[in-house]
Amino acid sequence: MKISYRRRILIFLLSVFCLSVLVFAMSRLAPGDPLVSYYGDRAERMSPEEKDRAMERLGLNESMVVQYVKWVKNAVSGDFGMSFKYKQDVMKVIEGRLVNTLILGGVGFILTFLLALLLGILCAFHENSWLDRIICKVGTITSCIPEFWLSLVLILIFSVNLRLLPGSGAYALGQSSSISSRLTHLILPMVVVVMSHLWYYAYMIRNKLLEEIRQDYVLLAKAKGMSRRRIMYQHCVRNIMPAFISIMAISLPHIVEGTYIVEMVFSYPGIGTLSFESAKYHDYNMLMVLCLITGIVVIFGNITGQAISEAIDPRMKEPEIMEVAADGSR
Amino acid sequence: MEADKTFQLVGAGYKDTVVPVERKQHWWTGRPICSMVILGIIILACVGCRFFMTHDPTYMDLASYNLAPNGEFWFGTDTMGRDIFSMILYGGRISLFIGILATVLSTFIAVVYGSISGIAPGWLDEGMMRFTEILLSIPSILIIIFVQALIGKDNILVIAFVIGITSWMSISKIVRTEVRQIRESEYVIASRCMGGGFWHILRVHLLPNFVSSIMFMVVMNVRGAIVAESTLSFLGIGLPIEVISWGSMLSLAEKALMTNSWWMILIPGLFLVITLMCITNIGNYIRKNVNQRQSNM
Amino acid sequence: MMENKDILVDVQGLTHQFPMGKKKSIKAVHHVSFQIRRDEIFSLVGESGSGKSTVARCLMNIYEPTEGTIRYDGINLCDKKEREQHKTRLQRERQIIFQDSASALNQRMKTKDIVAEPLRIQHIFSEKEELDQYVRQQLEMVGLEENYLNRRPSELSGGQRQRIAIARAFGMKPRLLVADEPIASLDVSIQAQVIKLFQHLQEEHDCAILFIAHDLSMVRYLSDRVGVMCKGHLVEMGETEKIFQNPLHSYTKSLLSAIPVPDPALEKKRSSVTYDAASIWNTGIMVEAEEGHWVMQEEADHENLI
Amino acid sequence: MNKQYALEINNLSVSFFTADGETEAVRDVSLSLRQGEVLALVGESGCGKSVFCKAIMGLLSKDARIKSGEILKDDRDIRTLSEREMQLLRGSGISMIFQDPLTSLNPTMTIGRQIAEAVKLHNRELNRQQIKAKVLELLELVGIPDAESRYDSYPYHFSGGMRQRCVMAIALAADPQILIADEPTTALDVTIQAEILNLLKEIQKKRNMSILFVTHDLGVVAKIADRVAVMYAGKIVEYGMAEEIFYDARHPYTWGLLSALPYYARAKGELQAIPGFPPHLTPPPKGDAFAVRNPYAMEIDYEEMPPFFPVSETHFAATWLLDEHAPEVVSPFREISKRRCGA
Repeated sequence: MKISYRRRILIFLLSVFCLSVLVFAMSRLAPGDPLVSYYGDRAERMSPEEKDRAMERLGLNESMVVQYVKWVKNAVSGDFGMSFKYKQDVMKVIEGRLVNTLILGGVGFILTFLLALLLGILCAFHENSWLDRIICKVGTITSCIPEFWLSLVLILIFSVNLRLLPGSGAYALGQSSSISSRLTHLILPMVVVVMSHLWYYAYMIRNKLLEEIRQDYVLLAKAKGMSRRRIMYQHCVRNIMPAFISIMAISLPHIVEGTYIVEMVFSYPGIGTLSFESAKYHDYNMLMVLCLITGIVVIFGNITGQAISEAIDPRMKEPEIMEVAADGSR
Repeated sequence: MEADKTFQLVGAGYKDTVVPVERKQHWWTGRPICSMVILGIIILACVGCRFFMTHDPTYMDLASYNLAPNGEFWFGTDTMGRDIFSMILYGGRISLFIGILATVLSTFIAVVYGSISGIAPGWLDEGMMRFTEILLSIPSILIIIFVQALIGKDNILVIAFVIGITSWMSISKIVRTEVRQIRESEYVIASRCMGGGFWHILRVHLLPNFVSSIMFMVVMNVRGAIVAESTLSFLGIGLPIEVISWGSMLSLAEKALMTNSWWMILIPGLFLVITLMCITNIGNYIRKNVNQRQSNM
Repeated sequence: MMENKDILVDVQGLTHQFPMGKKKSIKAVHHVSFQIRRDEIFSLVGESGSGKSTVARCLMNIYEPTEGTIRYDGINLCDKKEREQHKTRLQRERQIIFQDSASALNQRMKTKDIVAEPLRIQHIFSEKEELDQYVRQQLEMVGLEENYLNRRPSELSGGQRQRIAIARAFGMKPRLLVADEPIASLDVSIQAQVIKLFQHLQEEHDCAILFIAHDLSMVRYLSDRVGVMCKGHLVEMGETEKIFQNPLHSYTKSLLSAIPVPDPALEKKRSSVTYDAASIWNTGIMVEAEEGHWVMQEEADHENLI
Repeated sequence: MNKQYALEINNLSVSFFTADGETEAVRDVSLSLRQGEVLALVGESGCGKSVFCKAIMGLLSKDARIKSGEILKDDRDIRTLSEREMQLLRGSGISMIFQDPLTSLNPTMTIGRQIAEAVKLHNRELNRQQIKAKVLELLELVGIPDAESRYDSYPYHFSGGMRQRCVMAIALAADPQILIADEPTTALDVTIQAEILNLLKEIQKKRNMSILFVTHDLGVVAKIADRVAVMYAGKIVEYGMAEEIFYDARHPYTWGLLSALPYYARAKGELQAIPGFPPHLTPPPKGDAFAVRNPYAMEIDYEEMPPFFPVSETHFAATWLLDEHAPEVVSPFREISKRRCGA
């Protein structure tokens, strides 16, 4: 079934709406005094009258619905409130870190899938050979290693003992503009992001390809004299591309999650570290926005991914001939 | 005369001509015996930890902290002077318990939710599936952090609960697809024609058929839950350091890194990874049992 | 038409549509009327997409017909209340056999449980021994020995599975058996076995069979009367030999001419008649060409036919 | 080597090696395909006829192995060819079409491209226009009307019959001398089947191709075949000219197959089914595999595999009934077929 673009946009907006309601409701149900998140320590020093006035000014005495509407109104104009921990506008804090996360996560994402595709093809082409078996075994092992532990081990080896690579941060002190410093700081986190997801997706692609080379059309292609390599690239890989793109779309939340965890272990100044800290210090304004941003990026990626995958799949373009379906038996 | 006898008409089924074969296969071929044994040993050791522990895992021996593995402390001691070997056994019990409890919870939610969605009319089914997709599109670590921040407590049950209610979505999608498929299969139609009621079909046809297809997911969920617990505890938003689990043991890693105490990171982590691998192998075995057509390449 | 008390199933103006999306729908069956007598084998033949299976499923109430009535022994099957009233009777007396025995039998059940399933649901036997005995007997009747009792469908061949399905259906002593392409996926020699089994059991149980098939030669051998379907329309109906020897509708003619005859000398001489099925979308009416032999006539060429 | 043979297969045995042991799918089969004839290979499912075809094409899956025998084409044993040479041979020397037209085309590629691919593989010197012209020519050859506009259609735009025509176009793309057709009409409706068979016959005559036609339907055999080979449990049990098989069969299995047809049953009054089920071939049974289902089996059938006995110059049957020691058995089938033939 083909879904129209208008419908997709509608689904996107609806999902974002649901997400924002969810996030908002949760943050309001959270324990702790909401005044604290606006005024920080100052709230504790307020008299009851001051508190009442502050509540009124912030609209906290109104119903949740009204509060939500106001919040959305402010949010649209870019005002998400103050961060309790940083005593700063939430957006200001996020801005600087968003780029760091995008570099780590984005490059990691692309690298993961490039390698996964290559590995998948390699394994499917040599199915059941020693090469395939070794890659599968090693892959299974890597997929069983939790991100945080892999990070620890790498830090232990490469920065603590060998002192080759830095084990924390995004750049050396005072070298925020030095590209080489940023690059060396990226290596270990990137390795973890890629390694911990690579096999999961490579295995998926391998299995898709194995399914594909069991199709009857492969026999016909062989019967007309095509070589195995050509069949693999011109038929099978081509046919799994839609599935590949949609796997990429679905994988987004996992990669994002992985990136966040890696950030925390390497204390890499990104969204992940930030959300972890704000959860720890009950900085709900911040956490809310972080959840929302992440959610929107993922949902957007998801929906575009599905759209691309359907657009390049000719089977999706027109409904099949209904001849067979007219008889209820099949 | 010999010829006459052998050329006598005797007709069909005169003798059995089937040549008996000896199956050379052993019962264990293809089964992940090694993983099952290792996992069995780990589980047994953890459950019966009080018989194997060499020290009290909670006792902080301030005289002997941060010791490398030696004769007395087989796997060394941590920065608080606790015996790592005893802690692994003791903490493994909690890690495994959380893994199983969380899976039981998520499987329960998934089966109920998925079955309802599978039986429900089109619009409701669509809505329910959209909802799971939205949940799936949020990185689960964020949901966990959020829920965890809301509940504000950190004991074993809460962690298991949080992990459980954030990991049911993919199983429920599979349950729903299976239920839809089985519901439209001819044997269920036939059963309905014979007058089989809802409960009869559920008991005889639906349950036995979809259990096998979600088993793999369930096993993998145990793995996922153990990883989630250790990650959370490591980050310091799961179990506190006093409650020993494989994750909370590793949360001392930062200090360990500073003193280059490799045993504090490598040993508990290895246990964790080996356990996860055994579970994965068993899960893969369950999945592999479906048909294996030969390649056309 | 036929005598009333002989008729077990009476289908009048049956129409069934499958909804396709919100506005579109596909008419799988278009104003089909026929009757089945109490002790006959009535066959519906046609190519894939002709709607014959849909008719069968409507008869079993698997699909609710969009229009028309189906009466089974006087009970209106399209009426939910009436159906509910005679529920037990209908469930016991009507049985169905599907084409693909692999999907019609639950792969996780043992042979004996599959055959016993309807008997258990309907509480036919109160004693377990009696039930076991009866199941054994049924399996023996379809030619499966005792060592098949504890096997599962995946361990059996297609012919053996279809026998189990037959044992399950006849175990209920049905008065109407709907067989939806029961031999289509079987080998020639096994087809003959199954057809003979059908014949034998029908004589023994004295029931009516609605036999759906696309293999016309088997239909000719087995059935008493035949209905020919094309694109959801019943185009011709009558006694088997009459239809095969003197087909009136041009679709029937083309269909018959297309069946290859296992006789090289004859086959190489034959030529096939082609028929453009596109014209069938026009509505037509059934006309009785001779006694008991009905043919659909498109209103336009009313005169040319007879 | 006789020049009149397009393909000669000698003592071919193919086995599958699975966890359950060795399955002898094709057992010591010798068969020759003459220049310009249609040879039908008849048998029930699981008798090894598809495996036999795939073995010729070198398309066996990895768990199968040709244990012995030779496949001679133009005095060369195909089995000794390298993979590269084999690729050149497939399509141009021997082509194959398969049972299910719904799955044998790549669903995401246009029909035109799939045929063009086959043309290009064996005619590397052609340019784009020439290839397209050739594709259109092929589409017309297999009777697809309005070829130009169909060039860019996807397989799902076509009905089953049309797809099988496309598959045929692919198979014929490089003018093969031999075409192997593995149940090409089984998945189709009878009226479509008739069209496809006529088309196949027509093309075969036009190009003087040899066709190995695999089927289980004796009606189809009668329509298309010049010569017939009957296969049971991995072995050929009888072969001869079509008329000889249909009117003067000698093997009890052929009798059984023919008597199971309702066409003959009507003349005789009752359908004769072969009792029992085909045997498993892991490992194959002792003696003649058909003995346990054969009402005319003799003691020797249960002990020893029968060799081929000649009936005429072209007709051979592997049954002990033709041995000089065997008692006289009249074919239960002879009477009816004679009567039919006379009529």
